[in-house]
Amino acid sequence: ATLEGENTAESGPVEEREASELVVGVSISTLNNPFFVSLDEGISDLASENGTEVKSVDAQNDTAKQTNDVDDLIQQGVDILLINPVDSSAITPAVESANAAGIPVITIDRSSDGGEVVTLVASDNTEGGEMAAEYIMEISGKDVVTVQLEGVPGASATRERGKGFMNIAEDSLDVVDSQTANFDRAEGLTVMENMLQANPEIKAVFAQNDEMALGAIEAIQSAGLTDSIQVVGFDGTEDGIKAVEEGKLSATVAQQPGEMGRLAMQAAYDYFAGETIEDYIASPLELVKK
Amino acid sequence: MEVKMTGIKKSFGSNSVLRGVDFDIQVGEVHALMGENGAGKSTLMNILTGLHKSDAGEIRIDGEEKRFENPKEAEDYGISFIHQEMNTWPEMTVLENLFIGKEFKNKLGIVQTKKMRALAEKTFNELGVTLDLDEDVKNLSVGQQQMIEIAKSLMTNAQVIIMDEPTAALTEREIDILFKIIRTLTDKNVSIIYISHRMEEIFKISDRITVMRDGVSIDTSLTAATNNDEVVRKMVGRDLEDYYPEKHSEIKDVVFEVRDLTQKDRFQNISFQVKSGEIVGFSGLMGAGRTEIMRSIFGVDPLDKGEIFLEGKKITINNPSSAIKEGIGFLTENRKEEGLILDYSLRDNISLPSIDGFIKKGIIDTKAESEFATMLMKRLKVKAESEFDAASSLSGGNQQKVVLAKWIGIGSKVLILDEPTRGVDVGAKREIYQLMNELADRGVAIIMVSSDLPEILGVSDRVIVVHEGNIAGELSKSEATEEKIMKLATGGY
Amino acid sequence: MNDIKESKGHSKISLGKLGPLLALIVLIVLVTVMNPGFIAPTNLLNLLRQVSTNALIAFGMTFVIITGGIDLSVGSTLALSSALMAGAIAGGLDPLLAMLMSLILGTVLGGINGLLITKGKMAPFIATLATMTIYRGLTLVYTDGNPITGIGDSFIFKYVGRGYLFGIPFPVILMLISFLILFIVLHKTTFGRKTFAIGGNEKASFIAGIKNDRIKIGIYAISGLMASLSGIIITSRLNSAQPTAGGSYEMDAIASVVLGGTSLSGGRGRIVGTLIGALIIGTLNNGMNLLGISSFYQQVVKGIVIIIAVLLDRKNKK
Amino acid sequence: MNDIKESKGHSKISLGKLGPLLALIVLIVLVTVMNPGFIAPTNLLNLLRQVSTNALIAFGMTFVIITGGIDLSVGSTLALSSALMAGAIAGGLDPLLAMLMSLILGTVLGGINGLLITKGKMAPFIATLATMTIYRGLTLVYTDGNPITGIGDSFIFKYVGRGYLFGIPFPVILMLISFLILFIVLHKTTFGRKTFAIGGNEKASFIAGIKNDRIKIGIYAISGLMASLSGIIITSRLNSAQPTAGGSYEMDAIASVVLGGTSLSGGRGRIVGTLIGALIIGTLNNGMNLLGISSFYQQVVKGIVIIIAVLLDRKNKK
Ligand SMILES: Nc1ncnc2c1ncn2[C@@H]1O[C@H](COP(=O)(O)OP(=O)(O)OP(=O)(O)O)[C@@H](O)[C@H]1O
Ligand SMILES: Nc1ncnc2c1ncn2[C@@H]1O[C@H](COP(=O)(O)OP(=O)(O)OP(=O)(O)O)[C@@H](O)[C@H]1O
Ligand SMILES: O[C@@H]1[C@H](O)[C@H](O)CO[C@H]1O
Ligand SMILES: [Mg+2]
Ligand SMILES: [Mg+2]
Repeated sequence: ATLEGENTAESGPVEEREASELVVGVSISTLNNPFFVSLDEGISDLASENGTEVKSVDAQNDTAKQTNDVDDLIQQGVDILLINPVDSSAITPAVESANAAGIPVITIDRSSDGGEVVTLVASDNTEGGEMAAEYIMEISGKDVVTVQLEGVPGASATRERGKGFMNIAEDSLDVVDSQTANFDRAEGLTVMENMLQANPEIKAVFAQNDEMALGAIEAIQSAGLTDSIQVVGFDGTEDGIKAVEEGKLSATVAQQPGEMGRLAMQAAYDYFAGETIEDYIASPLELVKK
Repeated sequence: MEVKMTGIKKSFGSNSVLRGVDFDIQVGEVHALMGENGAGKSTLMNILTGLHKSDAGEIRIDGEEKRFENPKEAEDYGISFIHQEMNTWPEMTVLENLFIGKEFKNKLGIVQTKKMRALAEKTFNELGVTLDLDEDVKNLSVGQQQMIEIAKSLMTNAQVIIMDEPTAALTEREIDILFKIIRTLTDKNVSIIYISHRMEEIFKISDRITVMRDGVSIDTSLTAATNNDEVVRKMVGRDLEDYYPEKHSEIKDVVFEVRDLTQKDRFQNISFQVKSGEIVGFSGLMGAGRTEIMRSIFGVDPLDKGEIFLEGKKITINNPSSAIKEGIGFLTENRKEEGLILDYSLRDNISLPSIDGFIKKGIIDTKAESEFATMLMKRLKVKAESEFDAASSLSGGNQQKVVLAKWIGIGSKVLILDEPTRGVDVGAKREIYQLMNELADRGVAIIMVSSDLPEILGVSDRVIVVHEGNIAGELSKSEATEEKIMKLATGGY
Repeated sequence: MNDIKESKGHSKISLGKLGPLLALIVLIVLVTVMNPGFIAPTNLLNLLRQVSTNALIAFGMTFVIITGGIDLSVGSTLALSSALMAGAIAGGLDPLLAMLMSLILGTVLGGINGLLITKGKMAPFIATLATMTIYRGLTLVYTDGNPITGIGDSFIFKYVGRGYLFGIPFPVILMLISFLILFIVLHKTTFGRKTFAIGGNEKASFIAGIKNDRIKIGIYAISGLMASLSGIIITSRLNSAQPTAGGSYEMDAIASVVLGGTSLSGGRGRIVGTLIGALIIGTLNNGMNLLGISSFYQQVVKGIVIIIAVLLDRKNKK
Repeated sequence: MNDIKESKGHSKISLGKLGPLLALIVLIVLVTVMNPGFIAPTNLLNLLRQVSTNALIAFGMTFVIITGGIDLSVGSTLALSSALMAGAIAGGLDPLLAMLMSLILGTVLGGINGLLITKGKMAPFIATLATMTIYRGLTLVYTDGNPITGIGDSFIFKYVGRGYLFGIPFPVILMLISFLILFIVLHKTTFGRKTFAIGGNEKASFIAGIKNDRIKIGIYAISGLMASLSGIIITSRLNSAQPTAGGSYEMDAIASVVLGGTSLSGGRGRIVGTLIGALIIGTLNNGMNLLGISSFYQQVVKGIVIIIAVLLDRKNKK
């Protein structure tokens, strides 16, 4: 009786490879979200510029499916895996399997709790949450009535952004409600509508991503409260940035998913060029405001 | 085993179905239970076997008071019930059907197919049944399914066997076998409770007759000491004149004709004519293909070949809808499965095939619809409180009249009636015959498929006999006798 | 015997019929007691607007369920027709035409379900499970997983989801109009009568000359049409078409229909019940949010309410 | 007449029975031609391991569907029983005991479905739709929406999802053992007979003395048990219990059962078919990944394959 991923293949010196000979396996948490679509595009853009073959799979936000997907990529003998985990803990065994097969792993956007990874390319979600809370304080003042729209329960982004946000908000904002809208625009709309009914005196909203923020804005607009409520989103998607420019969204903590993808792909090239790689590559966060 | 039921009462909601019934069974007798549709015969038996609970009354078995919690308990005690509505599992095999709920199994709960197969084969031999034990029951004819029900009950070694209309779907030959079996059983001191609407059978097989009317047991007498008319009088509460009413309709031109109808492996080159005002009886053994022919004419099943003419004009029928548009009506042999929507009101049922005729500005004119339904119900003497009663609340005979009302409602020029009186009591039967005559008087051409020979002889102007998918012969009213029909039906010449 | 008459219900008003309404009233009273803000007119209008998108889908689903079928593909139909509409508008098509196109598309997608079920003789569950996957996949292929935006200039298009008529949100008006039309279709026309007949006894209906296949295809087409109408409202409200729109909407729609007293085994049902059912679901969602109940507990409560309502309804009908 | 006999086919091997198997073989050949890597033993074992979790659920679902029911709650049952197990292990309970507890819990959750359906006389669809929501809500409440980790020390626990026995992944072994047991239960015992009987004619079964309610409760309990077993494997493989685990797993399970030739209307079915159905779904998922088909198109293809397979099966049986 043996266990999968038990005996890690010893990591000898990396065999140097040209970008054009590489086959890269990419596992994305979900392509039903523009954020990850950009991330995926960032990877494949840089790959095609360098003639690298990419095999990309979509876990559809299912942790178990992602493990299967990674197995399938391992089966195909890819040279390196770029994994954007659905969940940091659940991805661990898959990373261990890759380790056992001697395939290096780079995680993107979310980390792996276990196994060995070459590097993590991500923005600091906790810091992003803090940035959002601080900005709300800056524009609306201390102790304003604030609500939070949370992402998919359990997702690391939800946890970390919530944690960062509350780090600041606990003492300096009056957070009266926090509900999940599952990173989804339509849910952002209805949840916001209901929150407005329950707390008409709301002055600020932190939405853990732009999709929910855009939904919330529609709710605020139809309640005729556009001028009195500030909304801060997260991600800096195309729609989000446009909304900031139009003055509908106060600000968004912009991640750069495309850049994140490119950074991850670049890290893979660097790895096969024999360079040393940092454990953590920060993808820039930027507060986009008008 | 001796069974004595006294003062049995039972209501379903506000409907009191049994209002004090006395009934007893002696060892080794065949006791016929008679009564109109809805008299409460099946309900009484359901109470005896524990499917329903009585509201009042007492059941004694061999002197001891007894109440079964469920049918299985009654069966284990030696009382077996062959139900009127067949309790089969169409998707399962004959063998599986025979043993459901009482499979032989070993200590591990694994079923022992071999043992069961042996017993089944033995029982089939006794019954003279030749059925593949591995055949799915859905592929069997109604008659064959009925034989399985009988075999099932024989295998339980019951002391009392209740047969609720066991012959409704059997051929003459199968009925003979059944009667022989009943004789051997009674010789072994098994008692039979025999429920049937067929008079001639009752007098052939029973020792005693109990008549029920409106939930009360009217009378019990020795079969030898009574006669047909007396029993009928007790059942319906008045004298019925001739069983088959006189028919005087004028038979005119050919209204309906088919030529060379063929459906591969089912029937071949069927040609016949029906005239205005004429009732043509279709006789034949069970499974001869009569139903199949009628279904194809009506567009339910496709034809491989053949032509259909109505009033001299060739017509094409692709589905029931086009048949109805041409003025053809079809009362199917299975009213519960194909004739009625049981949960729906009488009005909704009656108006269904003509519903497109009740549109006023795109909306159904429900007033006109109700009038239409009540008018037909009156004409057919349907016993019901109102047109809003659910079809399921009517007795079998009345349900059958509702189906007829449907087809009369479309103004049928040709009416196909498949087993129109199956499971219908004497009184209602006669009313249905009268209706058929009335329709014939008004020039409707009627085709009646029936497995009841006396009925075929009593009602038809002309008899067509089908044998294995072919027309074996045609007999005029004056020529037709039971012997001649049977000879044609069995292929003997 | 009484129960049969009642459950069919001609003219007479019966307990069985009132069950869902009573449940709704109890719910409203409960929520109001706990948070009087609930019955503020603005909240009620807000509630109605939220209800409208689910109610529209549930209206179509009512027809489907009365025939004994089910339509799992409504959410995907909504997403696909919305995406193509949004794409067309973004591509310069007149919004009115684009909306019409979306409705036609929804009808066609529903019709495909009907064809699979009738001509293909597939079980409705499995046929619409398959098209649910296919339509969703096509939506993702078409949108490449991105929402479609840049559709927000036309007044008419904005009005559909965000407008008000005499102070009433336009989606609510659309819901009421659709309700009225479908009520008449279901309960007053031969099409409706045939819908019931098929659900009551398919064989008997066929023998009675009803073109079962044609009616069924029509019914699934209606379901698709209502899904696409709901999609137009959602797209207008969100000012964008989401590839994930409508995910698991079938469940809320089915729950609404069943809460309204329509039987999943077919042959029995009322569209008024469905409206009430949708209001129950909507009140639950809105009310629990107002009461600040965490979304995790909300799911638990919603499930329990469904069970209680169905059990009570069963009891009333007994 | 001939064809009818064939579709049932005792001892005789029939086209109808072979339909799903043929579909599977065609699929395997197709994928192999396009990517020979597919039939590499390592990939086949990998494939089987992937299939196992769905297959286990689908085995239980086969019983449910044969009675004419449906179980939408399997995914939530999986999540809830896994979460409680993981919580218990993290809290220091012996992993073996925790797994046992999980299985018992799954059985109980399934049994609750059975109770609602029999004693509550609820339609299976709506009863399990409600418990699907409730069980999921409870999982979220219990986990607070977070995955449960810190369960990874025990060898036995790791072994369940990640171990190998004679080179065969242990989940595959679990799948085969479960298959064998359930095959015998369904096709060789009176419990199985009764399952078919209830699906074929519920009223007649009651009259024949079958305790319909008891059998049905047992069947839903089996379904819950299989879901929790699948959950143990998933939790072990992921080294954590996810609150969202099992989302929409009911759909794949139902699709597997139907692809295997079991009829949604009850009374007919084979568990071998379900195994084949699960393999078809698994081969599709794995094969399309190997072929590098985008996940969007994968959904479209999967839906179309379901339709084709069901249509072909229908045709064979005709
Ligand atoms: N489960 C039930 N619920 C309500 N009413 C019932 C039920 N079973 C029977 N009835 C009613 O009881 C009456 C007697 O029915 P029963 O079946 O006993 O008549 P029957 O004498 O067997 O008639 P038939 O000759 O048509 O078989 C009928 O009016 C029937 O509608
Ligand atoms: N769907 C079917 N598939 C295969 N065989 C069938 C089917 N329906 C009927 N049969 C067979 O076709 C033959 C003709 O049956 P049909 O019902 O037409 O006979 P019938 O003369 O009307 O007798 P009955 O009095 O039983 O109605 C029988 O052998 C029957 O078993
Ligand atoms: O960072 C991403 C994005 O914010 C997305 O909107 C949801 O998932 C998170 O992980
Ligand atoms: Mg009877
Ligand atoms: Mg016949």
